[in-house]
Amino acid sequence: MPIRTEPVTVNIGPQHPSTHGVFRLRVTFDGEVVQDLEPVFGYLHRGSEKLAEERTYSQVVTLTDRLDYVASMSNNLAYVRSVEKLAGVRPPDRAMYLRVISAELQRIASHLVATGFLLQDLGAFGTPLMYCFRERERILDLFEMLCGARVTFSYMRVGGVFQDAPGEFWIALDKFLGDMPHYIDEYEQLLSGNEILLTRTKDVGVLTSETAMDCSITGPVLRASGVDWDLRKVDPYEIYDRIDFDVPLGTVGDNYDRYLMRIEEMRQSLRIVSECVKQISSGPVKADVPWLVRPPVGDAYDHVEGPKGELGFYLVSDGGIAPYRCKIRSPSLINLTAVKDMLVGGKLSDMIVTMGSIDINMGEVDR
Amino acid sequence: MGPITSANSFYSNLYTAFVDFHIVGVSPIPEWLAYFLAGFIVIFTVINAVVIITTLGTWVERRVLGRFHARLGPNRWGPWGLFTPIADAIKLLTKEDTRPDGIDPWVFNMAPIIFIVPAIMVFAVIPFGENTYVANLNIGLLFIIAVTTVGTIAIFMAGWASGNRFSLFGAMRAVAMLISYEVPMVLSVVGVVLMTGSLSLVDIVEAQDVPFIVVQPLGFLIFFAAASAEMSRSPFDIVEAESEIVAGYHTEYSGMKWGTFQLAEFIAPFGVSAILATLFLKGWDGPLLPSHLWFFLKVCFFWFLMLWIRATIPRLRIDQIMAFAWKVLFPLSIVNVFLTAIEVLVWPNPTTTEWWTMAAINWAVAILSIVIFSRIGKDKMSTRRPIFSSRGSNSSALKGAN
Amino acid sequence: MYGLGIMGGFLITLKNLFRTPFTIQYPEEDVPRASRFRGEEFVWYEQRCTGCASCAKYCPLGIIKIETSLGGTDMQEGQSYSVDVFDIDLGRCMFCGLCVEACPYDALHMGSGFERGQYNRDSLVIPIEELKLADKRPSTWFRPQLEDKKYHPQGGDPLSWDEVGR
Amino acid sequence: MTVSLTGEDVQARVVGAIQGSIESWNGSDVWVPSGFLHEVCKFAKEDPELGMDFLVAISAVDYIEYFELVYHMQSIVHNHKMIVKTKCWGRENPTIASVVDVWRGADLQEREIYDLMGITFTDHPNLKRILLWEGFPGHPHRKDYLEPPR
Repeated sequence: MPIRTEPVTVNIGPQHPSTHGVFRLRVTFDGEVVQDLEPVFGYLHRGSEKLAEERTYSQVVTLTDRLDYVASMSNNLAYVRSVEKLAGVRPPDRAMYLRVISAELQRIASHLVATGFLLQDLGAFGTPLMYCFRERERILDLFEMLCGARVTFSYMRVGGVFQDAPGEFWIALDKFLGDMPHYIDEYEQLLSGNEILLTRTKDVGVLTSETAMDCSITGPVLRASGVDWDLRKVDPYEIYDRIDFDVPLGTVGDNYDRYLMRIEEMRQSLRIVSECVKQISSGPVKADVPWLVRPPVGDAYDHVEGPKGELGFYLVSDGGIAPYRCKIRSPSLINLTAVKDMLVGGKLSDMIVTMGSIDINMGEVDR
Repeated sequence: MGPITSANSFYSNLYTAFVDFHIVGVSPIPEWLAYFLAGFIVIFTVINAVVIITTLGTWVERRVLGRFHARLGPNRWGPWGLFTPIADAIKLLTKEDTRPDGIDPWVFNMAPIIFIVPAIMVFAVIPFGENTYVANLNIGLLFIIAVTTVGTIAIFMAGWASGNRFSLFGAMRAVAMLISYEVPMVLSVVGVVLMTGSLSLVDIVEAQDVPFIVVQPLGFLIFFAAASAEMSRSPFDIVEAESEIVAGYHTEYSGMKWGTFQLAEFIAPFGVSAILATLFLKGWDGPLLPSHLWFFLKVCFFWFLMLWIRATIPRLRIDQIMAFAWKVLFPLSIVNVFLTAIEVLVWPNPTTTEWWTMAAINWAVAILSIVIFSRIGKDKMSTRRPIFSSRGSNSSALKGAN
Repeated sequence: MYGLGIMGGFLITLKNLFRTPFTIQYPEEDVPRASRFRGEEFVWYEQRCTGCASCAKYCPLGIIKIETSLGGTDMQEGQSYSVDVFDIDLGRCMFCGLCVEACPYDALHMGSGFERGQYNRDSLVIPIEELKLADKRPSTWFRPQLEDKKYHPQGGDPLSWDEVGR
Repeated sequence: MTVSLTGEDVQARVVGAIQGSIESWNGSDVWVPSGFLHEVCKFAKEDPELGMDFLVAISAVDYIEYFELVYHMQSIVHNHKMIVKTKCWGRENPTIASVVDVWRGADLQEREIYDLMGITFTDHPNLKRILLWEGFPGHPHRKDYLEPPR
């Protein structure tokens, strides 16, 4: 007599300790195994794209901080670059170096958050999270010296950055660049060899490179599946072509690979920043672009390799002081298309860990 | 085999004090009342000692965990935050005790009681010092193992009665895990019993010329793993895995009901450390210091070990936990029992040198078995390094293994 | 081998057990802030302000309420309006600093504190009197001239209106 | 550098295969009549020369008389990119063929455009609102939402 079982539908709801923001998964379980799931989002939808049509080009910068609130430097960079492409402005060299330094520091901070919360989902009670946040605080102090804020920076302006870095910034940056590799080795020693982490993440949430490309996944998740696509190498913007660094790739495309990607990318970002600090030359920090910039009629799309993936802005200008249309290509939203392939068939605990390893940010998904 | 309440224990002094206490002109209190009063005072002191040490234990746990996280931990209430447990208790007592409407009231209210009672009953048979114990049952160890299984029912009652799906998940996981870890826990203790020849904890402590942790390494490791699974502490804390099923079986509880669950969950490590100290580290027996202090130091050592594990390693998945129990711990404990049985036959009442030979054999077998089992799980445990893309900015080779 | 990776992890946590905690006890110890920290209470120099209201225009949220009236009867060139109402609604402000960036006469500066919490919303609005009376410790955000003077709002003494110009 | 294909070479490749599929082009943008969109996209993906295997983004712009859909696509193998634009006429119920069967990445982006701009995509697997709740009146990203078009 077969045991009569029935699937149970559970709301891994908007209010749940490990959904990384207000994100809901309506999951039908057969016992612990995920049978079917349907992501539901929109809880953090603030209508940024509609708001952008009401603000001048320079005011929209404050809007872009709040998209991916963990990596607001690279949001600024993506937006400002597409306005410069629209207006045909080229920022001076020193501004580009400052932008790359802050974008790479922001990538380290975002990867620290991603790794810390991945371990929190795995159950390591807070220890890796606290170590990652201890290092992230040092980066936030650097940003506080640079632009006065700790999370929503609005540091970049059309044509460059608003102000040069103070003297104490460079001293603190050198000290940070000296200590950080040692801390990353500590994370590796604490985590990469940990047998329990290995059994929990290896061959879990596997994403083949074909599905990844088909679902237009970008960022560490795509590279973990072995697809060699990093905008900083493939389509070098700002001054990335003057800096040599490596792009880590995964082999299997499971959670462990995605974790390794982020740890390795942190090391590479450190390399980039230390190289930028060597190459930076003095000079103006902002091209003379009027505050009320009026780009010519037309449209432009520019993208940047953010910590979560390819963040792009498609701007349409009708010659006025405000963008006619500002479409945001958000990597976290599109990285969720393949969430069903990765999760169906796995267990409840695998689902939580895989969601953590995809590293979505609800501010960017719902805009 | 001492009598149940041996002559010079704390209890019998009390009893005699009550019997011959009488005010002139008033008839002495009846014999049964003295018996009851003495017993009540002993049990009252032990329970309060256990609960107070556990509340201090919560403070120690939060401070030490804080230090592991390179932060301070609670230090607001009283010097170094020592009054935090009291503040917690007051908060929990005054908190509203919500009862969602989807619950089964009787089962919902009974669950915390049934969960905390066995946790405290474990202390009935543990010798705290030279001759201080509540009762010296000659089946002490059997009593402990029997009592700890009752906790599983309480967890299932709480999970099922809360009526919310996360608690049901927690309850199902708890039943599956706790029952399947009873077997290795019992078998690993059989080795100790074989060596001492008696189940009573007092005799086990006396029989240990060389502490059993040295003689029985495999037994110790299995018991430690199984016991930390029994009290669902890391890395087996899937019963109330806060990142997966919110808070498992006690999601719907609040106020003092939740407090009772939490208290029981913190009494469990104190109890297990006490059992570990008695079984494997010669309990209260120690060279210079008074016996109570030795017992307390050994308990603190094991408690710190559990804290350290909780701070470092992540959680296992439910099927890995079950596989670990049945495929690793269970065979190893059978090997341990088989080996100890042969040793006991060869050296019925061993001298110290024979203890050390047994220790050497057991250590060899322990290391051998760990190597064999890690050989089996080798492919799952091998680490990987990322490969680096050779792509310059213009070459467009699609690198990727598959 | 089972456990060797985990052993490495145990050493790390043990090492961190003996490291000094990096957290600070906030109410007792003061939070060290950078000189460019975009603080809450704005610093406004009445003598420098000409009532041009470009700060109100540049603010993305439009939360600066400014009402000016003619100074004297005959307004010569270069004379400033008299500002009657100048209140900043901190309840809706996001401290982006665009108003400070837009002020052509360096009259408005960011403050350097963050402890101005209130119990109701309308007491979050900084009226003009409070702006006049508050002691002026401007943050060096978008004010390079203050930075060249190595001025730090947390330790420094208040600056009068003439020392702040570009 | 990711080469962005100009209109000529795209037109040379595509018109050769599908007659009358390119309306016009200027610079790197190629306009395609909405009827031919699905065909052009499928051809762009399967053609070994173009090999557009990665859909970067779909954007919708409301130009009051018509809606313009902009498809950014790129090829990871050849490292070049292409922009295809198409116009949807009509304000009540603009419809266009969905490209989900060509690239699965278009799934959520098309649902978002349906949700916020009101363009329905035919034979999309589950065309429902993605960011707003089901009963939401109107489509906010349209220019005439809540206030008269400028």
